[in-house]
Amino acid sequence: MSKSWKILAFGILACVLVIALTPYVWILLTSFKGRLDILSPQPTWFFTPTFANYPAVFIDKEYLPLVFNSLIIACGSTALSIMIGAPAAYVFARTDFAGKEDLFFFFLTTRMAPPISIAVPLFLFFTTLGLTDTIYAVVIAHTTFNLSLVVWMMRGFFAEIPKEIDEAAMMDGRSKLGAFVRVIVPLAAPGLAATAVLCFIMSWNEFLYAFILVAFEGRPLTVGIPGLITPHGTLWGQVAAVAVVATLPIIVFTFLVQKHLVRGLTFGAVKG
Amino acid sequence: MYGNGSRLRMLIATSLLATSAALVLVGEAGAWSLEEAAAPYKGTTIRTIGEALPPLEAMKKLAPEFEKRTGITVEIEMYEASETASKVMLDLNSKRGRYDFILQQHRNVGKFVTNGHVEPIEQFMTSAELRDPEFKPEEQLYQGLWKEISWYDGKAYGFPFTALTMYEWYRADLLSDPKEQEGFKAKYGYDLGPAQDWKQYRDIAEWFTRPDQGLYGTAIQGKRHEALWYEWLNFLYSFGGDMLEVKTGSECGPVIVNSPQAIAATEYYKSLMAFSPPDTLNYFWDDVMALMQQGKVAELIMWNDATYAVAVDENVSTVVGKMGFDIVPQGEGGKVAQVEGWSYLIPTAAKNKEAAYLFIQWMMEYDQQLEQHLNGGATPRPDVYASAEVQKLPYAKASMASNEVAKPKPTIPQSSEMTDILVREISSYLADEKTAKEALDESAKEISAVLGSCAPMKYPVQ
Amino acid sequence: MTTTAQPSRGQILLDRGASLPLILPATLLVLVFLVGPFYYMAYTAMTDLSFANPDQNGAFIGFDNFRKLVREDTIFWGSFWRTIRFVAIAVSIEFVIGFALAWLIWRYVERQRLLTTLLLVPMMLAPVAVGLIWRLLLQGDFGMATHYLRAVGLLSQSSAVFSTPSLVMPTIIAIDVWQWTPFVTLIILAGLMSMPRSPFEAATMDGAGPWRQFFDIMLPLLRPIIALVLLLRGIDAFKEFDKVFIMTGGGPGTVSELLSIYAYRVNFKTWNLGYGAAVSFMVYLVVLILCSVFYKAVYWKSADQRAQA
Amino acid sequence: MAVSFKQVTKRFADGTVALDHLDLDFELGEFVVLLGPSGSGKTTACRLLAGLEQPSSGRIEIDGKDVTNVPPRFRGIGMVFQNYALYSHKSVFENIAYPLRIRKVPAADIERSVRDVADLLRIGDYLKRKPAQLSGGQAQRVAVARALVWEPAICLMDEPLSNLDALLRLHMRTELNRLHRKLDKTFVFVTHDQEEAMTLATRIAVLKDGRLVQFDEPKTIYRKPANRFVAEFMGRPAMNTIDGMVEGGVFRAGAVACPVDRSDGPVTLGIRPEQIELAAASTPGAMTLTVDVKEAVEPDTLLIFQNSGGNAITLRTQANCDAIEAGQPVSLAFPKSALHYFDARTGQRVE
Repeated sequence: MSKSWKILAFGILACVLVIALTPYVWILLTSFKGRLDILSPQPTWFFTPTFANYPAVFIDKEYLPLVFNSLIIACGSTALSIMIGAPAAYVFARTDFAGKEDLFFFFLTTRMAPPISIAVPLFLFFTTLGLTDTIYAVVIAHTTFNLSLVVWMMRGFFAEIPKEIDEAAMMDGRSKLGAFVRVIVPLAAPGLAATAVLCFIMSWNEFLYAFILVAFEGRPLTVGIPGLITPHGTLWGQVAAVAVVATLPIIVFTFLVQKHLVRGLTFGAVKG
Repeated sequence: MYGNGSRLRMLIATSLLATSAALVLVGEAGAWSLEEAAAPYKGTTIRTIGEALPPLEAMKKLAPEFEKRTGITVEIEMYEASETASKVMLDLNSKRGRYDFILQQHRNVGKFVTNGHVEPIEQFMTSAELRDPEFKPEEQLYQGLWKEISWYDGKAYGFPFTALTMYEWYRADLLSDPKEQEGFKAKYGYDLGPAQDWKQYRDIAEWFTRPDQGLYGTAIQGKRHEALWYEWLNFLYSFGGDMLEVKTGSECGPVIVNSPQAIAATEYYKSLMAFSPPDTLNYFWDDVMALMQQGKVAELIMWNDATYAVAVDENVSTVVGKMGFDIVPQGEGGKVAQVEGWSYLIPTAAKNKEAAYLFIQWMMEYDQQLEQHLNGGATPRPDVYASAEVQKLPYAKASMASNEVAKPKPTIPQSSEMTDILVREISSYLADEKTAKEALDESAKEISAVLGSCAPMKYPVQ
Repeated sequence: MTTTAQPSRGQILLDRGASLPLILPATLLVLVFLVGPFYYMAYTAMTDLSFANPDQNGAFIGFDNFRKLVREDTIFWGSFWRTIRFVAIAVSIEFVIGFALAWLIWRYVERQRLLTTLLLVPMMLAPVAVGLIWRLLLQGDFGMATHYLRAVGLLSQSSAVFSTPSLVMPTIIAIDVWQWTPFVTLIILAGLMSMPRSPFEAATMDGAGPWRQFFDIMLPLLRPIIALVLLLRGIDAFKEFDKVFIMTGGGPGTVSELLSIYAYRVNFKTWNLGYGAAVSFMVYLVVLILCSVFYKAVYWKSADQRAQA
Repeated sequence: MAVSFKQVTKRFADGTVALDHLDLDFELGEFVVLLGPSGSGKTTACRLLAGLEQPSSGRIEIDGKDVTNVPPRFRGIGMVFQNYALYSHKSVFENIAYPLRIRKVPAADIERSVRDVADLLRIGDYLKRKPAQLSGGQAQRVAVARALVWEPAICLMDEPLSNLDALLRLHMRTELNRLHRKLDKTFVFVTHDQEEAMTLATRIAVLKDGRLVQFDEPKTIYRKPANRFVAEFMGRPAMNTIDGMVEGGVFRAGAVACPVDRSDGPVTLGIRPEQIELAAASTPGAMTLTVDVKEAVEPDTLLIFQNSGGNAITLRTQANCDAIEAGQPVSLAFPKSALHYFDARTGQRVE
């Protein structure tokens, strides 16, 4: 009985996996197709692969630096969100103060404004500061919207670490700050890693702020993609090549930290 | 400056004459040279932004030569069309002056001019140091195109970067097939050939619609996208309709977008959906290009600058050598195509305006224009069209003819808003949410509200 | 080593006030870079500012924009209710499927690392890319998905998904489900994996069957996580833009015009910033109210329970 | 290294008063046990001394210096937590070495100190393990080692034995006693277990509702409980306390009647179960009660009587009780010397 349930479960999961992956596989195939194969009315699964799309977009169209721009922006904003957000989350997990829950909720509200509406004011604001067209502007922008995620996820994680650990560190001779940096942060590493992955994905994939705030030469891959929709047809092969290159690093990265990802997302709340 | 004399001269001068005159001038003047004019700006970098169009890519290839001669570096940012517009708007309105010149759809010129964002080009053209005496836009450009694309309210603000029109694409091989001709004549009572009026156009579309063979009569760009509006304008104009009752794009006049002609044009336009592939409401230029390249469509109305990719480039097209091109079919208002141009403009906040002017002026020269045109551009210079190399292109004739019948459209500040309203309403009509009259009445009402007192509705709405 | 060192004032302050330096950077960053622009937006909403029309130079007009928005703007209200429906349906489906998948993995799969990573692939794709990918897949003439949908009879030969108004929103919801269900699965799975055993054992001893255990123990235990997932997904779904804009541009007609697309048109197509700000402000207000209610009702309650436990 | 609490009050944000004007002084080298039921404020007092909490009012002095606002790390105090609070990501060695590393002790000294303290606590073999690989008792020792390794003058222990099983607890108790004798440090030990308190403490501070009830040597606390609460809290089984009246030199409460040296009036009489004597019915002052339950806790026997006044009376004896069955009447005597008197209203001890 239980064995047949298990087979059924695996069957369902396999189907889901196929649905989840087929579009990506198709894009992977498309990135090796010529335009005629791409536009063929019969789906072509077997074809003579061409490797022209990759050099066409990354060398001829000079999209290679965009990969590095994406990396710098995503790494920078992820590091900053964690560095700024985790201490705040720690305070929310440990300290009681008047209006704490309100401030906590306030952090979430920062996520609610549609980027479309904040984008223009933010652009004008950064222009006043002289920050537009620099990578800093978009790193800051991504940090602000990732902050809510960090604060919300890490609060639960910090709450799960017994308070006595901080206290022990303080009794052992650490300052409160020192206890946080030297003891709690290493203990929370899996949670931090999980949060960082999500921040990284969000920042890596973000389009609007990056488009508006960053200079042409600093634009990330996402901003480059619409440039392949030309009046003479969308360059599907090149779009696919960019999509593959843009996704592969996160898939590999996620796989490497996957153990921490699931473990890291275990919230203290569940343990009661 | 553009007195009667120059206008008269323009009328009589052929492109050939103008070119030879320019050659003579070089010999005589000699005093002006690009190198000398550019000397004060040596070492500066000028930056521009535009849609990732083939002529812009051609410009990118040409720019190093300019740099070599002048020491002025040209940096070109390429984005998708609507992205370009957003970037430019933000730059101009924040007055930070990142771009030394911009390439913009002429539809936006009014917005820029009335807000004081762009410089009149006159001040550079009258400067002896900057003006190349050989460059005579009054003679060397299609005057209609120049005035539509780069002028506003009687003043020149730039030069056309490309002048795009739309015309009829058809499958010459199908239309000249004797068996098809025979069958067509039997059914419709006249000879099969490139459609000359809209009735023929629909007959041909109907005749060739054979879904079981994967062939459709036509394809319309029905996605909720600006492409829809551009395409629809060809129908509107040739049916004798218009959006505003005006002579030039900078005027604000009564709204006539819900005229009987407009309604007829719109209903005719939708009737073509029957001969379009099933996904026609999801098409913009991208998809119809792909269909044409796959040989799945018999005829459609499409951009002249996209022709290269379907008629010449064998890497992407299966119908090279099978294509024919003609001006849009005849309607109640004649054969009228819409024209969309991109213009060189110099922002007020730009930091290197003179260097930018020098580059633009250089780009307008015959050689550069020819190079751009051969790489998929659409030049505003008749002499370039006249060149043997261009005449070899299968679409040169239709393209030139189309330029002649191009009709201006509003360039007033609210033009984008008008476009947005029309795209939505026509899309609503195509999606069966409304009738043509309802959609156009609503458009007229909203456009009139946007434009204010200068634009009453000529065809009142209840 | 054993002496009691006398600390300096600074050291004492550092320890006593340790919370402040920890929470201040985050608060400041948000205040400066989000609340600042936000108030600019709130102010702009009460002006007639337009980047396009020189007559509208940002004069203060009070609540006129809001009045017009609420009373006359049928397009706004159309997209408003469309968005509410979209969020409610998409997030519910994502939640149910995501939960079921998480449960299946938790219950039956021992080595879930590779499986989970692969399941997460849709979520890792940039929304811009997702829009383009599905546009390609569902293209009516050479779309792979269209081909197979027609082959199995789910779609008639003479129609295409994005050209059939009645199919557009369901398709957009399906694609959103495709992309974001993995996120729900991931977080619920993490929750399931960190659940204690003892309450289930106790319930088994008390004679509770699987269904009772699910409703009486698992759901209450997972409540904070469920709340978090619904909250994050709900907020993000409300802001959905990139995919839909690329796939349909809001059409055909206004069939798929969500609030964010409407806001985009007002802000970036017509550059009517005053009115656009009013639209944005309304959107923000609605999300804020919905979230506050939800937060107070669900999340806070579970946080309280935790505090009491 | 004298420690003193001066009028210390701790009120929490939710309004609960954990400590109410506590005054408490003790000297270097003492083993002070803070004893009380849960909610009595004993843990709060410990945490205040550690510096983990700040008093709402009052002062805490160490060696005459006011440390009320001094952060924990400057107080020279080590602490053992109830759940050990070991750093799960560090090895046992690193856990113990941690306070020394923070104090930038040279590596060689660290090595030596950790070895010494580990040997002292008999965990020298486990230094390479991670906390997760330790048994409860081992983890407990690591926590103690960590608190002692840097030789703080004072070592706090917050219910350190409560997570251990009974046998281990007895064992650790002995270890701690040995350690205290050997190290000559001030130990402050929090517990709710009176037996632990009795065996470990040099002095016990009994707390109730945030107030200090009695602070004395264990035997004094046992022999002269300051009030009825202490009397009932100390000793297992607890002291019998009987509410009654003295009339003409005889205390009466239900079936209980025994001669006392007190003037007339209400009083609460106390007597420890082991001091009640089984007597012949003819003995003067003897009373007869019916056995309710008989429990054999070898080598003792507990006889529990149900008094008609409501109080149960427990007797503990090592005498042979094989003949006595439940339901059987038995004669008892309360020796005068064993009696405690408490004020019937306040519960305070009266001599």
